[in-house]
Amino acid sequence: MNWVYTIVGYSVTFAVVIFYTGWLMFRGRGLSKKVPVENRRYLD
Amino acid sequence: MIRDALLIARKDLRIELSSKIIFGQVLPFSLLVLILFGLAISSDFVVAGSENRTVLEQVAPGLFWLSIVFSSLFAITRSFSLEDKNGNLDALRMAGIDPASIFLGKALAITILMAFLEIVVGALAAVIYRSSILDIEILAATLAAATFCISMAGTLYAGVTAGSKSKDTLLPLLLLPTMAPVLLIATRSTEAALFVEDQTGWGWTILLTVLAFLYTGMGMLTFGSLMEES
Amino acid sequence: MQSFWHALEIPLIGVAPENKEDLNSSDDLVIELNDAVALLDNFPALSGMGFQLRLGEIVHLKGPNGAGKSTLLSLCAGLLPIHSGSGMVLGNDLTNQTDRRRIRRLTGLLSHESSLYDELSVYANIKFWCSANKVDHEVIDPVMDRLGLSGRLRNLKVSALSSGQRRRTSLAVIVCRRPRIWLLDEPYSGLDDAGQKLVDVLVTNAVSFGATVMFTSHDSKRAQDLATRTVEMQGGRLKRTPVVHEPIISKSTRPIRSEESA
Amino acid sequence: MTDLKSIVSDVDNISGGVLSVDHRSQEFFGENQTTGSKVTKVIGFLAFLALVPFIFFALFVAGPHTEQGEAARLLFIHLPAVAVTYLSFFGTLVSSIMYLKNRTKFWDLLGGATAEVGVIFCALLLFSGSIWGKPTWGTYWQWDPRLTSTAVLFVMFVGYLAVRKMDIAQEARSRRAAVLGIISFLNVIIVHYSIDWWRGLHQGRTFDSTEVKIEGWYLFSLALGMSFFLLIGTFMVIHKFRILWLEHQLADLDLQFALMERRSEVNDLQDSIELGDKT
Repeated sequence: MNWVYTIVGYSVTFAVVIFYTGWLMFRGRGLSKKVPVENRRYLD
Repeated sequence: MIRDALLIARKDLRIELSSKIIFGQVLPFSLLVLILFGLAISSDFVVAGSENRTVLEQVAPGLFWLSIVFSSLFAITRSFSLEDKNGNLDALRMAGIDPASIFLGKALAITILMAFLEIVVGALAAVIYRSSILDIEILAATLAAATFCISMAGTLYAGVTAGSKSKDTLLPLLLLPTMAPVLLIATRSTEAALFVEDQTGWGWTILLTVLAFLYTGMGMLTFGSLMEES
Repeated sequence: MQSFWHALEIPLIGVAPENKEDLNSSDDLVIELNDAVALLDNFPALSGMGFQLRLGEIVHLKGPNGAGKSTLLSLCAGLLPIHSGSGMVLGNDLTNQTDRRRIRRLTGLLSHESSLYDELSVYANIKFWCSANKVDHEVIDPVMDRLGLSGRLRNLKVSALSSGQRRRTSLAVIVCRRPRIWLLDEPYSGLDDAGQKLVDVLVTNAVSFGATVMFTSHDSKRAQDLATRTVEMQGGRLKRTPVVHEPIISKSTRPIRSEESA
Repeated sequence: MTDLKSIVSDVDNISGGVLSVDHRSQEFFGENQTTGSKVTKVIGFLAFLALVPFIFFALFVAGPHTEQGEAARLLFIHLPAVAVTYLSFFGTLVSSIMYLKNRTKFWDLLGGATAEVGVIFCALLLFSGSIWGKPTWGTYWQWDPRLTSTAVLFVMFVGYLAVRKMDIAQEARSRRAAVLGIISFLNVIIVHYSIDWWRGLHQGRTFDSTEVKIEGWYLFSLALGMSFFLLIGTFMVIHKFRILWLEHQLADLDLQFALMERRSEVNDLQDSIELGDKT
C-alpha cells in the first residue's frame, strides 16, 4: 500500500509546481501588456 | 541614550499607572485564559512516569507561558498604540531621539509591566494548577530572562509593523513564530524548577539570557532602519 | 487681559542658541524647495513644489483641502523624504538622512494631531517633551502661565481637555522648544478669541527674536493680518506668484501688532 | 559577479527616467510580451529535459527499498525541495543584506522573489516530508527538530511576504522587509537549535531522512530530481523577479500618472477655490 503515498506525494508536488509556474507565466504575460516595452528590461 | 530610554520607559509606566489598561484589562484576560485551559485539559488523569501528577499539573508550565505570550501581544500593541494615536512617534523623531533609545525605552516599560503581570498570573497558576515549586531561584531567573526575551522581540516586531493599518493582525503572525523558542525554553526551565530536584534548569535559563541579549542587540541595531519613515 | 499678554517674558519665545555648524547657510534663505515631489503613502501629495522662505518671514500657506499644505509642512520639518527635486532647510539637504535628522531638531511642527499623551496631565506632557527635547525645565512654568495653562488645567489629564486647550498645550511644547522655524498647521483651529490673539503674539514675538514662521489657515482675514506673505497652493504645488503685502522689517519690529487690530 | 553589477546599474538607469524611451531596449526585446527571454527558455527547456527521465528513473528504474518499499521514492522529491527551500531563503538573506547596504530596487525585488519561491517549496517540503512519514514512522507528523523548525520557518516567511504587502510608503516597506529577512533567518537558526537541544535532552534524534542508502539508481534519480528542482526553482525566481519588476514599473507609471493628475488639479478646482475665498 506504500505506493499510494508515493503517488499522492508526486502528483501533489508536480501539480503545485506546474500550477505555480503557469500562474507566473500568465501573470507575466498580463503585466507585460500593461508596461511599455522600454520599461521592460530585466536581469539577463 | 540610556537617559532617553529611561525617560520613555518612565513615561510609559506613568501612563499605565493612570490608565491601568494592562492591570485592569490584560491581566484579567491572562487569568481567564488560565481558567479556560483548566477547563479544556483534564485534571483527572495521571501522567505515566510522573510522580502522580495529573495531565494539568504536568502541562501547567507550558500553559502559563502560553497565556503570558498571548498577553504580551496585547501589552505590546497597547504600548505602540500610545505613540500612534496622536502622532507622538513623529514628535519623538522631531525631538531627535535615537531610535535605539525608543526601542530600549518601550521594551523596558513592557518588561516591567509584564514582570508584574507574570508574578500575579504565576501565583494564580500555582494555586489553580496545584503546582509546588521546588527551586524558586531557577523560577525567578527564568521569569526575568523570558520576560526580557518576550518584550525585546515584541518591541522589535512592533517596529516592523508600526504605521500599517493591518498591524493588529500582522504583529501576531510575525511575533508568535519567533516566540516559539522562548516558549519552549521557558517551559523546560519552569518544568525543571517545578518538578526536578537537581540544578538542570540553569542550562535553560542561561540559554534564555543569551536569547534576551540577542534580541536586545537586534532591536537596537535595526530599530533605526525600521523607524525611519523616510 | 491686556496686562496678562504684556506680562509675557519675551526672551523665552525667541530662538534657542544653536551650534554654528547646524547653520550651514550664509544667506538668509531658510527654506528652499525646487520642484519637490513628496509621497504620502505612495500618493504624490506634493507634485513639484518650488518655494523659498527667508529669515524673519511669516508666510501664510493657503489652498483648498488636499492641496498639500500639511505635507509641505511635514517635508520642511524633515519628517518626509523628498521623492524627487531638491530642498534645503537651514542649509541642510532634505535628500540626506542625517541632514533631515538635524532639521527636525531645528524646526517645530504643530500638526493637526496633538502629539500629546491623553493619559498624562498637561504639566506631565509638557515636562516629558521638554526632557525629550533636552530643554531646561525652568521654562515650563512661565510658558504654561503665558499660554493660560496654569491653575486648574495644570494637573488635568489631556483627555479631559477641550480641543482648544489641547491646541494650547501643543503650542506650549513648541514655545518651550524654541525652534528656528515654526511650522504651524491650522494654529487657530479650536482656539477661542483670546487664544487666536495669543497665537499672533507668539508668532510675531518669535519672529522678532530670529525665528521664521510658516502656517496654514482657513481664517483668511486673521491670517493675512499676521502674515508678511501669502503663498497659495493647489494640486500639490504653488498656485501663483506669491503676493507681498508689505516689507518684512516693519512687521517683525511690531510684536503686538494683532493687539492693535483687535 | 561583474555581470550582476552591470545589471544593477542598468536597473538604476531605468528607474531614473521612467517615461523616457530607450531605443536600445526596444532592440533587445522587441514585441515580446511575456516575462520570458532566451535564458529562461533555455532553463525551462533544461528543466523539462531533466523532468522526463526523472519521472522514468524515479518511479520505474530505481527499485523499491528493502525496508521502506515504494515510499522511499519520495526521497527524490523531498530532498530537492529541501535544497531549493534553503537556497531560496538563503537568497532572501543575501538580498536583504545587500539591499540594506546599497539600497537598489534589484536586491529588494530579488528578496521578494526568492522568499515567495522559498515559501512554495517549503510547503512542498513539509507536505512530502509528512506524507513520507506516514508509511515510515506510522505518523504524518513527528515532533522532530527539523520538521518543527521547518514549520516555524514556513510561517515566518509567510509573515515576511505579508510585510512586503504592507500598506506603508514603498521605500519604508522595502527597508522593513529587508530587516525582517535578516532577523527571520537568525530566528530560524535559534528555533532549530532550541528544538534540537530540547529533543536531544529528551530522547535523542527520532529519525534521519537520509537513512535510505543513496547509491546506484537511487543516486542517479536523486541527481535528476535535484537538477529538475533547482532548474525549475531558478526559472520561478527569474519569472517572479520580472513580475515584481513589472509591478514596480507599473506602480511607477501610476505614480507619474497620479503626479500629472495632481498637477492638473489646479484648473479643475479653480471655481471651488474662488467660492471658498468669498465665504
